[in-house]
Amino acid sequence: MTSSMPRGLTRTQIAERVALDIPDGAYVNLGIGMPEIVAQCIPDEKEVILHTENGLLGMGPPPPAGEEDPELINAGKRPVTTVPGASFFHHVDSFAMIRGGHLDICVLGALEVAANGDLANWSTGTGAVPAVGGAMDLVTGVKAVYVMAGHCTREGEPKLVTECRYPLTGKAVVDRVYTDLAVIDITSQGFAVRDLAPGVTLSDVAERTAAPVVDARRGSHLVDDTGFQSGPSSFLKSEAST
Amino acid sequence: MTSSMPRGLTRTQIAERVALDIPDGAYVNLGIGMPEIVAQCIPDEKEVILHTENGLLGMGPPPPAGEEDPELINAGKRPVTTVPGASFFHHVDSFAMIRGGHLDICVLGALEVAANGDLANWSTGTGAVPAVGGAMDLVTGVKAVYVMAGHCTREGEPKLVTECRYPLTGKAVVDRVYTDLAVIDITSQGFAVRDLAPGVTLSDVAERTAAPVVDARRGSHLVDDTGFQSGPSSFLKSEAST
Amino acid sequence: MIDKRCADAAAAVHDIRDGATVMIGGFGEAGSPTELIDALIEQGASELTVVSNNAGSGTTGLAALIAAGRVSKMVCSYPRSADSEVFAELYRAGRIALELVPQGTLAERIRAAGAGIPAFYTPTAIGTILAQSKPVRRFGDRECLLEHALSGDVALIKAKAADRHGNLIYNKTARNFSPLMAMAADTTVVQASIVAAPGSLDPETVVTPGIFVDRVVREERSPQASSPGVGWL
Amino acid sequence: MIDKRCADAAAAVHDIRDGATVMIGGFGEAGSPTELIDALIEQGASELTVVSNNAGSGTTGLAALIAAGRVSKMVCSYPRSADSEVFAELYRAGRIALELVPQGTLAERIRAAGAGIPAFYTPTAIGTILAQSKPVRRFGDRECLLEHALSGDVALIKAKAADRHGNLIYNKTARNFSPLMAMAADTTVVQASIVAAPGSLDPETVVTPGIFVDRVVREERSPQASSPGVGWL
Repeated sequence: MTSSMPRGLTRTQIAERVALDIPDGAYVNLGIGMPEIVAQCIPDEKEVILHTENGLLGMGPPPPAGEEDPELINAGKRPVTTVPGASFFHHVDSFAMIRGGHLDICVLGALEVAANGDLANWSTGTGAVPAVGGAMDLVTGVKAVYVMAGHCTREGEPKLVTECRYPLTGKAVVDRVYTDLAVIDITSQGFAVRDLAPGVTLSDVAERTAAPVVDARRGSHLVDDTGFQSGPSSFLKSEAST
Repeated sequence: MTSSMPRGLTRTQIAERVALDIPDGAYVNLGIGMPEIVAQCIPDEKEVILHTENGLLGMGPPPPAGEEDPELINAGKRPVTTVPGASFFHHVDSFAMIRGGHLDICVLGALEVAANGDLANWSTGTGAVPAVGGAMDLVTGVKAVYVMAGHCTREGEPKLVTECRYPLTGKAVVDRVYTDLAVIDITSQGFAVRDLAPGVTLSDVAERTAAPVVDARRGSHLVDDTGFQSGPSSFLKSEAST
Repeated sequence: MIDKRCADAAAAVHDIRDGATVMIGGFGEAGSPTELIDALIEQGASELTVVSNNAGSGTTGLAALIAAGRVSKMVCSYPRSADSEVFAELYRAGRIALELVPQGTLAERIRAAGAGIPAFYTPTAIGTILAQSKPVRRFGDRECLLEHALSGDVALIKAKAADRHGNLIYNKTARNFSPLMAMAADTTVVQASIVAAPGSLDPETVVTPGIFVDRVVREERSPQASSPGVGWL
Repeated sequence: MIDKRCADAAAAVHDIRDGATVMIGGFGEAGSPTELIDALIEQGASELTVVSNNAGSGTTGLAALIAAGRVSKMVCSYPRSADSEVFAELYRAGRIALELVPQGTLAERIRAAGAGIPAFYTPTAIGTILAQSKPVRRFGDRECLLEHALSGDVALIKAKAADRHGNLIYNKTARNFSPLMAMAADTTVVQASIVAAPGSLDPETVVTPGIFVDRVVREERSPQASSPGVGWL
């Protein structure tokens, strides 16, 4: 706990925070980029099965240098390994897992998240070549959609907004957002702050969010607004029903 | 060749006649009942791959007594074997072969065939329990639909009719009919006799068919109307484009 | 830790409710999960809708479930059998409903439920009495029916081998509908001849990945079982 | 006798016509049929519509086909690549068309073509710009898009092993779109590291049954090839 200026969490710390909320036994898809770090943060005592949409359930960590197999890769096209109990399958079976509602959680990056759960994460709408990949399938099919992103862009623009300006990946699809500053649920009341990073205050978050935020921290009326409100264990308990 | 009363072909002889028309390399589904006999009539010099819709491509002959495997059966639920190059798959992949137009030929039984190719072969419309199995999928999806049936019912009623009275399996789906009396194509002109069983005349066929028949035998205007008009080899040649 | 193994078939089917839709794998005898069906009979759930290719044969398995009066509706392609009158008698007496579905459409509808496809078009059954009341749309020169996904509350299936993750392989033509039903049911229960450690099954040859499976029971009556256990269920 | 083996890649792709729709397996490099693509470049067909998850990377394979100006349209989910500007430059110059399809919808559309499904409904892409001009229908509480089957004149795919019937197995995540494309194309051409006798592949573990395959070429550049053959294509 520090009372200095809010620095927020590092990328790895955000990934650790996400990993805390993934229950034992979950089937999880991690998006390309920052969400990939989550794989390394899942504690040994949890058995979490990672899915990669290019046809593997039971993805393991990257192989040692020199042991890469160009035909054993993840959706980001990086070399991976398999864990015992893994299985390979073709693309339509892989997306049946996604689209048929069989995956418990996906963790995706974001350009913008709106207060109603709209997500924009595939196109800036500018001259760049558009590329959607499996993002629209994931947000539509997976039971819980988590976003992991910097709270603001590098230019300091809020990514949490009232309405997305970029082309949507899906409407009202996001369940929760993990940023360097906070864990924020999408609720019928909009952005609901569920947890704060150490040293970050609710007003730090509110100032950096382009939409109203409500305080939904466990027992938030009893304690001050710095630091994690609830220990990982109680937080996890509430996840069991996800 | 005999000039006595038309006896027509035995079931096995009809099956042999069907087998003559199946080209080397064909993928074939044989319906339950009489069509199953065709499997035994395919000459060794042809490699024909038999499909059974319960999940096997490369079906071989029944096993010797005592070697039956209750989990290796055909669509008629009788024990079968596999040939080298066989593969097992689940039902939706099996019916993708049928419905996706990948099978070359299916041979089915019939209650009635109409002159426009309508087929009724799954229900008599009476009190019996209705059971359709894969018949509607086969007639809709397979490239060439052959019917193999007695020319008349046991009561002497023609099975080849102007319009089916029984519930349809499919509309305008039959390509050719093999009976004890003749080989008959479904054409824009209706039933077109392409071949006659030994000792059977065109008028024998016409008398036992409840719709007009036309004579489409190769060189039929040059020869009398008894016996096979064309040798198997020329017949087969015309099959190459099927 | 992921461990989908159940102590026995009774435990694996204990929570099937009256009125549930139960998908039952198998094509005739091949792939029929008879131990799970026996446990379901013992468990007592009634007013079931059963989705299965056939409607039972002989007097055991699905035929016994039907004979016990537990099934109010069958969804199947071929409810006729040479060696059983169980379904036929109830059907003729108007005491069991039947939704007759072409076999390929049945398989595709089950898969659709598992794959998140609410409905699809097919030319199968166009122009037949099984097309009655279904929406028709033309694609190119073909008329097609709109067919809806078919899901289940529970699937009861049989596998050759499973691991504690629920990865499955099957035996020959016993595979049939089981991989599809595993995808389409809220809860998938498997009876397996062999229950092996994760890693025992080659990842290249797993047919049903564990994500589609919820409960695994080792067969009591399989050849692998010790003889005292046979038939005690 | 069924023998789908071709002498070489050139023979296997000789009849691909200008304007053809060519499905190309692979997810990035994994499963990319590079020898068949090289043969197609050599063969010269142009104005191609290519269906593939990506639009090439680096300067070889699909990127080379695109760079050679042979592709007038790409149908894919992810045409962006860190290490290639080939597609991007042509796209920005308006010299290549792009139909962008969500990856799961792309896979499902290809499968639909192979399975005789002319169209299906999916909630994927509802409310996005990729839904524009597509019919919408509500199922329960979900709006869905009507998506059409996507077929090919030719599929070029890579397998680990084949037999002369065309039965195939794949290697790890190199499987990806290839089994679907094999079902969806009029002519399916396979490059395989190993070409084995029928019966060499376990019937339980064949991934693509031979019925979906038309031509098989043994890889020249695979580890199994003798070194003199490497790279001569």
